[in-house]
Amino acid sequence: MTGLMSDILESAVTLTAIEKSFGAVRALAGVDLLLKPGECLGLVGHNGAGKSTLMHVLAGTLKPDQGRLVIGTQDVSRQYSASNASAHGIRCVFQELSLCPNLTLAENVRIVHRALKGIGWKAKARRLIGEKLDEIFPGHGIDVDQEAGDLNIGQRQMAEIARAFTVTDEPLRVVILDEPTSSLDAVTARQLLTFMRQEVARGTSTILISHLLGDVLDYCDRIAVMKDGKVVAEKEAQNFTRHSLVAAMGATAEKAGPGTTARRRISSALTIEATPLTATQTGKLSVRKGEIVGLAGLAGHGQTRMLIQIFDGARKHSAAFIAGDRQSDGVFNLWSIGENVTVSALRHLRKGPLIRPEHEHNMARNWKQRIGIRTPDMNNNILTLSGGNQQKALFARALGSKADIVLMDDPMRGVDIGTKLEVYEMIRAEAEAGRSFVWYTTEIDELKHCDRAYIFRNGAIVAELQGDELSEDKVLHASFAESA
Amino acid sequence: MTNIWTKLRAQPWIWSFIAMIAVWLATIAFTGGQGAGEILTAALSFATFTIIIGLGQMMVITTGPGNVDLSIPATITLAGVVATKVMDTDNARLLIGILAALGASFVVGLFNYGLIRLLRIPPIIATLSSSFLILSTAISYGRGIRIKPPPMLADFATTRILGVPLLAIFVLALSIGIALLIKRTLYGRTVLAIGQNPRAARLAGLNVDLTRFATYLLSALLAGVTGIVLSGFSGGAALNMGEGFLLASIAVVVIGGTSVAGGRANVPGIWGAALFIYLLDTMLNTFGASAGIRLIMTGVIIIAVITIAGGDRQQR
Amino acid sequence: DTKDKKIALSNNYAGNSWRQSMLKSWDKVTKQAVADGIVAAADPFTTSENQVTEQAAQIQNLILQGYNAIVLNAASPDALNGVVKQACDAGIIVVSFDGIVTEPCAWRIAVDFKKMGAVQLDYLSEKMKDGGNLLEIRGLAGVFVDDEIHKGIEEGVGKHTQFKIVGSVHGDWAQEVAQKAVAGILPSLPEVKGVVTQGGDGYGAAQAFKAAGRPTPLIIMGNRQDELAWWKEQKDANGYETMSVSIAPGVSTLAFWVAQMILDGKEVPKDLVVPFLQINQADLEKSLETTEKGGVANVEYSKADAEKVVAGK
Amino acid sequence: MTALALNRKTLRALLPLASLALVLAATFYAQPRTMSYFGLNLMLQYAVPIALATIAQMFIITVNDLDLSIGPFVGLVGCIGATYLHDTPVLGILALLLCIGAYAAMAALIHLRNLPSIVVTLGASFIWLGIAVMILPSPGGKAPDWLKAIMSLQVPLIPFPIIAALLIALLVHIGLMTSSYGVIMRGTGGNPRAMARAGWSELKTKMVMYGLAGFFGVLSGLSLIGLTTSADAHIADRYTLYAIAGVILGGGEFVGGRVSPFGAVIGALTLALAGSFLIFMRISPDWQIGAQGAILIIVLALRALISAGEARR
Ligand SMILES: Nc1ncnc2c1ncn2[C@@H]1O[C@H](COP(=O)(O)OP(=O)(O)OP(=O)(O)O)[C@@H](O)[C@H]1O
Ligand SMILES: Nc1ncnc2c1ncn2[C@@H]1O[C@H](COP(=O)(O)OP(=O)(O)OP(=O)(O)O)[C@@H](O)[C@H]1O
Ligand SMILES: [Mg+2]
Ligand SMILES: [Mg+2]
Repeated sequence: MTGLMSDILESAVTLTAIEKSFGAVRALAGVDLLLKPGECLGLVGHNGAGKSTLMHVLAGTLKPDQGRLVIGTQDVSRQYSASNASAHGIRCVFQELSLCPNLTLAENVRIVHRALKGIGWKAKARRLIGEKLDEIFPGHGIDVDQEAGDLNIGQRQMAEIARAFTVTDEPLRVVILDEPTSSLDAVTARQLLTFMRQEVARGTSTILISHLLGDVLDYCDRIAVMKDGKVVAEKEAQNFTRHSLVAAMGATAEKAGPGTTARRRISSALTIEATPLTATQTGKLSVRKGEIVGLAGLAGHGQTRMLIQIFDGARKHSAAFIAGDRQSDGVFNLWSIGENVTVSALRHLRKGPLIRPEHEHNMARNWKQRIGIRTPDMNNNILTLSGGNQQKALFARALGSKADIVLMDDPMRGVDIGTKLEVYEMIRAEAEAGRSFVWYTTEIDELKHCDRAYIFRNGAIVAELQGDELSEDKVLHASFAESA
Repeated sequence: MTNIWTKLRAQPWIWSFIAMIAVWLATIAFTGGQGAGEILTAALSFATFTIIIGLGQMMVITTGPGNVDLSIPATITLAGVVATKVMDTDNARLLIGILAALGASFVVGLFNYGLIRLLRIPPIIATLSSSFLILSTAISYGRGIRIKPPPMLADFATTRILGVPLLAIFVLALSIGIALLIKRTLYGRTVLAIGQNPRAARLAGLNVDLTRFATYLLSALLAGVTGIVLSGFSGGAALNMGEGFLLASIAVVVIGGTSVAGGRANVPGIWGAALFIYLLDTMLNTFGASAGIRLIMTGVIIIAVITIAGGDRQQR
Repeated sequence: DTKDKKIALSNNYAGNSWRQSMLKSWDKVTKQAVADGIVAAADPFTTSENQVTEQAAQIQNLILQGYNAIVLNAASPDALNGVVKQACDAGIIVVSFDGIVTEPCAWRIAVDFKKMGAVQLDYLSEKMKDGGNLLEIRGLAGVFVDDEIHKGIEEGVGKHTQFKIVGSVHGDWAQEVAQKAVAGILPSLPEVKGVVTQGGDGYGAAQAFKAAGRPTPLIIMGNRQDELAWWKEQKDANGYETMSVSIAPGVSTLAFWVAQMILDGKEVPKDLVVPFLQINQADLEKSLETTEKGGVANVEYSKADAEKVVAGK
Repeated sequence: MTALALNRKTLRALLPLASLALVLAATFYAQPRTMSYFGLNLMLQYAVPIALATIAQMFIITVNDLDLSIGPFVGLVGCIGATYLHDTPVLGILALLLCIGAYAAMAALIHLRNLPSIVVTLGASFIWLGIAVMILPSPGGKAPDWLKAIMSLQVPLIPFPIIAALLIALLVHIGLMTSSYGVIMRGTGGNPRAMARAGWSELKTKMVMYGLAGFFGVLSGLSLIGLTTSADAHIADRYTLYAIAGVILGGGEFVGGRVSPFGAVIGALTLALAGSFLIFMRISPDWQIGAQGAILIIVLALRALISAGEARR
């Protein structure tokens, strides 16, 4: 018996030489990957490396052009579909969430469980999801009879994760988590990862895709690194360091941590001042010219609403918005990448009343280079980009406008580490040049790039922290403490 | 050669033109070649009206799912009635008549958008309701009386240059203008953006409300223009003059390759579709088919065209 | 004695000049009748859409409102029978006219639409002994009046075999639609000698022939003022001859009087026939004079006129 | 926070009922005679077929499509019902089954070729009308007696139309809103991609939904001719728009699979009653058409008033 055969025998899933192309884009260029029972595999790679595509293949929602898929010992390459996958116990939390917004959470559970039918199905579904939510995210505060569309993006993500772990008559063998923490705050993210370890201990295999390398290093058993549609490195997690992981991904090596940069001098000119409308007892927010102001606190406590309030209140065209929920607030599905980038700057690309196409092209080309959007052609449709690259296009849109204030709604969701560093740099440069930023983030690490931060709780500002106070401890403390 | 064909095939409007030519060829094959040119001329004259309102309807439909202007037929009637009554067959009153009719259409657009925006009534119902009110206004103002248009208006609407209706030339200019409006102006881009994702459009700093308002206004004004020239063309305004245009305005837009889900507009397709629909009717009339057969054929051919054309179209 | 009685007009459509004239005639005659104390009320009701269901609902409401008689221009000859029966059962007199209903309990003031088609051919055969090609402009497919007139025309062609219908289009009783359809089919037709119509499409047809550069054939008119004016123009210019035929919108007033008479206890036969209004070359000027600009040639009925019709004179 | 949101939701769900109550109250006030078994029966009879057509439209709207052909389809069913079903019941039933099949086939075409439903159903509307005109070139036919009997059923205490409407709403509510398969159908409207990812065939769902729409269209057509006793190809042309208006009045939304069967039926009843109310108001004939629009606007404006405080989603 060869080594390979023995590997397959003891594996939960084996993918061999998987290839997949979208037109000219070769998303997967012959991927081999193996998942053992009861292990947690970390999958990392730059934006557009092919991680999500590979997971779609595994979940049966995309047919590969080439390659073999073996589940347990059964070769399923021929007849494989989404319902097959779920019958084999493979579940997936997709990067773009897939709840039906018009259905309640309980009803959303029914969709993935064919066994839920007949009289009393609803009570069963309600119990299933409710118990799972309690188990994974104690204190989640989500009502299972709420329509998914009424939840904010973080709650939707929590619900979908919980749904993936519910069990009826089909086995639970593999759970794929594609950037599950992108919209979760630090606390809920921790809850999820802890639960994931428990699940793994019970024998379920999981695949965790994340751009937060710390999480991957800490919580996974093994890590596979993808680059340009191939797996380029695959080792036990303890054999990677943060540094070697970044190097394997092919991103520019991480520079000396941020925060070390000397505090910049900020002009005293006040750009905006605002008070959250939704809360009675609340502090006031103010932003100066050239300042980077963070909004922090647990997800769903009114930060997005604050940003929108500022956006609506701002003078015309003086504010730009970078959505984190790019599906519903960001991209224009039918447009090319170029059109998506230039849309906020159109008024400056005109001669007389008419937009000049050559100016538009120039701008698009310019930003493709500046922000490194991975695409052969900016005239391609925006949806051909990977999630992270779509997000980059939204950055380009906002930074390319002439707005004085840039409002960022947790904008780094799904952006890879290399790009993040570049974007941090760009934000800093823009701030030097006099632009103001208001930055809501669920990653406490990111607050280090801010000059100041406001902590939100229940729609109100409960604390203001200066740059040197922005440590994880202090932020979490402020997020939970009773308001003074 | 094949290269051109692949390029052409990718254009959503090409199918309406192919369908139009096929129908035309079938007609003249039946008549043994007789009247080939005249049929086209007639098609051009009558299709122009559908094209004008089609352009307005297209802009409305492009602003997103659920947006449609059902008040177009009533607005045509109102504008026609107001124009002919104010003009009162007098050339000297031509301008004031046109202004009055366009003014009435402007009010219609204002009213429609008011219902949609202020009362948050879904456009389809808002414009349907307002169409009843508009029609009542036309009835009580015009009393169903048919007044002849002033000679100048009638001449403008019926003159031909080398077999091409003058009106068609104007509408061509109008179409180019609208195409430019969509592709190259902030307003047009905003319409397309709203059609895809209104929230994203707002957050991208585009003026969503003003643009939607302008779009309903544009649709009403174009319907008004149609009312004026149509009453010039057919010798006066009648209360039922807009009746045939409700389904036609929607049909030319969608057959022409504009996305009903919003966000994608197509001007050339409207020409192809308007000519196609007219020639289809002509063909079935020429064949002498009975009313039942004609209706069935109309339906079958519309579905066939969209089936052949629509396969690779991206839909949300 | 009917001075406490209330009569309602149930009308299914108001969107053309004929219906507007009809409503106007009703208004004029019944207002006077109410003022004279002949009846207590005579209210007109129109539905917003030309729909059987809407009219049925309307009639049901009229029943509830306690009218003693309903004068009815029906959207369909059969499909309203259910509700007409309900009205009769509630003791209400129903008099239908123009668009009549077949329910036996109702009165009918019918126009012989078939004959209206046939006379056109009779006239043509007189004018053109050699016959020739004809173009037929029909109304709205699936509607009873269209079918009847068409049958009359077919009968006429059967009788006068020198004529041949070479083209037939549906103009939906809307001038714009008719003009459009004629313009489309014309280029493919051989020479057309005459155009037979259902009323109101004459002017549009003439325009279409002119636009196509074809000689103007003999077009049967439909009593609209613009048609008559055009005819007069042609007559003065080149001696153009034709005839014009349609129903007088004032037939609504006849129906009103019939209803009043029935309420008064008079014996009235269930089926009455009114002649259609025909305008010949000789009457053209007179008719044109009495027709409102942009309206329809009309005859309104007085009580005495109505009594004559009922008596069968 | 959640409680407040739920409250608003209940409020929104109760909105259609509130509009109905308002229109009903206004009608009772304008014409007290309607406040009786007989009055309600008469007033609401014609709401039954509209309610059925509205439910049919609702099924289509549930999967994010729009059916522009339901009106002519109901007309076609009426024509089949008054001819084949009456003369040769077996043939009639077969023809009706074929009609339902045609609807499902339409769904397959729309899905497989990725076509806009608006155009396909627009085309289909011509086909239905054409077939209807061929079956019944002019209005007529006879509704089967059992249909007439059902539609004129006299139930003690509560008028039959109200019972029928409630029954329809309840059945559809159970099927669509509470059954486990209903979830799949609504989910397809909410997020078709997610449904496909969970392994549900969108093709199958759409075919089922269109088939159901066809089935309710058939019920609508049959109940309609049960009332009118005979058919007419154009009998229900306007049902298309009524049905859409009914769904929206009932709180449905065009995209996203948010619909309500009770709302839709109530919406249909409201529409029917609004028409009656106008007739009792005795508006001048010129403005009777406009008043229908005004009523629609007022009823819908209520929604805006109630949801005014609601934050924009
Ligand atoms: N439907 C599609 N059509 C065309 N190209 C696609 C499509 N889906 C993905 N791609 C391309 O395939 C490549 C791999 O994308 P994928 O979404 O798998 O990346 P990823 O590793 O998940 O990136 P991210 O971290 O940004 O989510 C990208 O270049 C992307 O542009
Ligand atoms: N006025 C508004 N216009 C457009 N979108 C809005 C508006 N208010 C909220 N949203 C969006 O609705 C979703 C839910 O809003 P909610 O108010 O629950 O979020 P939030 O409390 O601001 O949460 P978070 O802190 O996670 O941003 C968010 O994704 C937000 O982007
Ligand atoms: Mg991805
Ligand atoms: Mg948020």
